[in-house]
Amino acid sequence: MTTQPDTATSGAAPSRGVPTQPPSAAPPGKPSGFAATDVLVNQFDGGPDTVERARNTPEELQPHTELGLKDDEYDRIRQILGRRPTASELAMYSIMWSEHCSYKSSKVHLRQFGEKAPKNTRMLAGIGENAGVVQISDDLAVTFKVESHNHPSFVEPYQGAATGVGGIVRDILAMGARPVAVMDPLRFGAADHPDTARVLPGVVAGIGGYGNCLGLPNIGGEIVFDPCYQGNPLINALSIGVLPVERLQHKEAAGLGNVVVLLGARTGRDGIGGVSVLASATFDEGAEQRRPSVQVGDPFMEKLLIESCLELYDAGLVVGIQDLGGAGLTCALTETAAAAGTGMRVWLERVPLREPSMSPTEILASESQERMLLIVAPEKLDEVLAVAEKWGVWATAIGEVTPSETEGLPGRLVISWNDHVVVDVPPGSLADDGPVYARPIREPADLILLQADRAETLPRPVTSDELRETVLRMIASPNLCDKTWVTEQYDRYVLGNTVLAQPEDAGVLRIDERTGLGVALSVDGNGRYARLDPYQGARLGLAEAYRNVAVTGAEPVAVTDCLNFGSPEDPAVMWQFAEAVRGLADGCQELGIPVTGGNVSFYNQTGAAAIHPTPVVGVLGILQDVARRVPMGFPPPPTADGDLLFVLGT
Amino acid sequence: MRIGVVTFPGSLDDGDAARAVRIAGGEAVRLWHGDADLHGVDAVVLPGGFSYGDALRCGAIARFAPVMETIADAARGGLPVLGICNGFQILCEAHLLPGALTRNQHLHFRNRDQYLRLESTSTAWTTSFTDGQEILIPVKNGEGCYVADQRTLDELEGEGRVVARYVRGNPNGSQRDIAAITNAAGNVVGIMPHPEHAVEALTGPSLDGLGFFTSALRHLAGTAAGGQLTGGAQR
Amino acid sequence: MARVVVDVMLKPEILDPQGQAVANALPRLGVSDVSSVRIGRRIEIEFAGEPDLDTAREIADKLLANPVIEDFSIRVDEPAGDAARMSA
Amino acid sequence: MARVVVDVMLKPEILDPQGQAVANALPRLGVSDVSSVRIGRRIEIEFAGEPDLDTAREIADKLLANPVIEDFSIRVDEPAGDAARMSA
Ligand SMILES: Nc1ncnc2c1ncn2[C@@H]1O[C@H](COP(=O)(O)OP(=O)(O)O)[C@@H](O)[C@H]1O
Repeated sequence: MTTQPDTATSGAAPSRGVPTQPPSAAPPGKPSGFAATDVLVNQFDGGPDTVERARNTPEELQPHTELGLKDDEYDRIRQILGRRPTASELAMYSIMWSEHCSYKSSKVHLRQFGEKAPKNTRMLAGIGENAGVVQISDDLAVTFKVESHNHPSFVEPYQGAATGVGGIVRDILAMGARPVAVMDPLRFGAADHPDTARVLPGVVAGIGGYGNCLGLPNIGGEIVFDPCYQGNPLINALSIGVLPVERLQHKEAAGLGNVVVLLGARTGRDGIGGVSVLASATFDEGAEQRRPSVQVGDPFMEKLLIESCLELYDAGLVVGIQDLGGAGLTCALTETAAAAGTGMRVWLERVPLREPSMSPTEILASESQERMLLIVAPEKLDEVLAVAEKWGVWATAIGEVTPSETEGLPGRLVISWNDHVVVDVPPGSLADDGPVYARPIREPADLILLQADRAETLPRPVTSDELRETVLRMIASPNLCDKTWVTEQYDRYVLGNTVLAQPEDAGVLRIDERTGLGVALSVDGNGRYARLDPYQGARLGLAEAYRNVAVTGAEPVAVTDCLNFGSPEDPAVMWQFAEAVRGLADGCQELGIPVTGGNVSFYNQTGAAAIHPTPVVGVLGILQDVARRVPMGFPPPPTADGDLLFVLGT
Repeated sequence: MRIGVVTFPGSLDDGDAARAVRIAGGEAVRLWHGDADLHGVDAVVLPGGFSYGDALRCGAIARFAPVMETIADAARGGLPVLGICNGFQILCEAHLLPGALTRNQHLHFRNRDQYLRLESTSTAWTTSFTDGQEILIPVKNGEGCYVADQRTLDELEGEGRVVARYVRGNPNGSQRDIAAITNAAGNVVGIMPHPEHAVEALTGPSLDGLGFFTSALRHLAGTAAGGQLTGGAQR
Repeated sequence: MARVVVDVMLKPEILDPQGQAVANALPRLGVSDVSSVRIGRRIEIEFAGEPDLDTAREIADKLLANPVIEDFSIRVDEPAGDAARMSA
Repeated sequence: MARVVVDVMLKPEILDPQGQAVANALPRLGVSDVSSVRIGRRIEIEFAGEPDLDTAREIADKLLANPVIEDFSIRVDEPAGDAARMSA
């Protein structure tokens, strides 16, 4: 059940029913160069580790520690399954229970966003979905979210940043929206450090390369330099999309007998071990060996994926949809099944591969980009394949939805590979029932000293020469100077709805050409404030983004955030995190706008030195008539002749 | 008047070109790369973007799309065709215009508001302008550096086929500051900057881009009434 | 000719969207027996004096190839033999 | 290996800003005896059956090279000999 886009230009008829996977005689998986992959590629007697084999060899030693699972976590897996996990299952648990996917350290704190959220009737989807969705008129909604791609971008700046944009755009797409813009809050080490000269141009070219090729205007972002980010730059990416309210999509794999379809690029050995290792481990040594785990993006394929998904939504052909991001098929299969409470049966040999020798574990763990998972009613399958064919993307039926319970037992996710059953698990155990930690927190020991070193003690410029020198030094400083070198590399015009972009305080987009309805967006954060006081620092980031949106004339209505911190296993970092979340939740409560979604990025550190706690906050506002937006510059004379200037506030 | 806007896989400014046609007072007809039928349009715009991901060279693969074969024939027969950015690259790859567009000399993608000077106002797409008029429209490309051999360049200049030049700075290193050229008949125009992004006060740096689309409508009205295209050589 | 040629190709496991797009276009040219196309870079380094493989290797390693996703090979250029250079 | 290699280089009279940029960066690596760097494309075409030079030449001529700015050369791939392929 595969459409093979053998050529995008020819009108070749879809070739259906062609199995794309070579038969079981495939050569054993060859190591992809990443050490932990060798652990993942677990082959026995020419075949994979099966459920049956796991039952028969209960005492076999498994490399759970190497995969990042603690002893008690491993014991819990054995308890859940009533046996040892297979190699594939072990890989799946290690991925889904990683910090990045399970939010095991942050969950207990993030709850405040829901608990303190003001009453809100605009929010159509919130925390827990791929991205929050906010209704902005009777018939239109927007969805927006900011995410991190910090570690991959340090290893391979161009591809890391590019796939960061690609990933967040798929989140937006998965909600039923057409992505309409991107923003990029960035943090680098010292501007004059040689490694910044490697990382920054690559990151900027990658964000531009992917976003420009996708046809998404870049309407704002941040570029901040600070030595604390030297070994660990922050590459956050935000995307916003627009949807008719009734096109809102869900990830539930509902409907017994519905078909599970993999749409988009073929699967290769990209980023295997990426999520669990890159995003959830300290990033100091071994960077060399991890390199092959970077993903490479293809924005052209993503553009085709966007167009085909939108056509599928509009034709009502999709029951459920989920993007494939950090944890690839593992995450998409378990989350769609768990969300619906159903079971699922998947035949892995049907997955179209770039490299035929991939093992089932590798297929499940691959982070190949530009893929989506669809749940489709069987009678709609042909239409779905035809749309994919039209746009020249692969579409393959790889499985089906099975009962939510049989004989009193909850549904199972059963995955086979050439007649070997390699996975048989309750999907919820992977997606929802991961470990949750209330990590110890302790105020950083140096904080009192740091706070005692007050700005008032700094020398002040007094003479006019000193003042002049100070002003010149400030405007020449990398954090304040002109950012045109970066922003000129981004297309801000494409789609024809950009009303304000760089260097304005907020990006403003026209959403509806007929009514003039528009939105404003700003992302802000200040790691130095947050280092001094994470509670106030987070509130200040929120206040700044809120103000930037408000000054355009928009009414701020919703928040997204990316929380960039050091290791959660360090009580001082965990304290910073807890304080920042409390500050952001309190701030949102005071301002009366909800957090609709976001992302946590831990383990941002070089050796033992954590970055400044860096909560990045995005605020969305609505302009009923976008023509009335207020730009930041003074209108040129003579229009402005005689205008009065006021300072508002304290 | 019906102006077709082609969508290739990877076209990005196709919706914007269609909007510009509408704002200028024309009817925009969306054409699909895989459909060789032009559906009776009176003119065609090849929009900006990254057709086929700009694999190999920009425009190299789009040239072989079924719709392009029809357009190439029709263009040789006088159909007004405007190639914007990627569309310009496609026209060069299809040998409907001479020369080639190569990597920007500074090696970066560059997006800025750019001044141009109109130098040929007798093409199908530029009659709304006055000779020597300076306009401001966005430029945004990574491979917009126009190159051709000296003989071709001299020929373009000699025949008045340089349609527009960059002024107050050359954003990509194009030879002789060339921003737009036309074929000998004046019906096919390729332009690197984006007139379709300067058609509304709210979203563009000016309304200067509108002239390209109103020119085509005027030209079509003229030819419908029996008028003839004078071509670049008459300048 | 004191010339060293460096060929830089994506590692075999890395996605090559360019090659893929070209391969997909071939049927339009009437070509059906091509199974794959990979696109890399060919770099010609001209030395003032003797061609210096070690220097060339260092240049390739530091400037020309991205070791994260690419491999390179390097050789002194042999004068064009069978391979016809065509000025198309 | 049924593989044909097509090398596409900019014509000598066409400016190559990328090659220029690499050449300009060399002194910082301490390299001073390089007189020029040119960057082109290397395309590997894998045939399902026998490598077909004529087909490859046609592909190169129509698609892989733009005759306005580029020349190409074409050959059946000989297995790597002296040229060491380095997995950097
Ligand atoms: N800092 C945060 N603030 C609010 N919501 C968050 C935050 N971090 C994560 N979330 C929410 O938790 C859910 C899971 O996040 P994530 O794993 O990033 O989503 P995805 O599955 O798209 O990768 C999402 O709905 C996200 O919006």
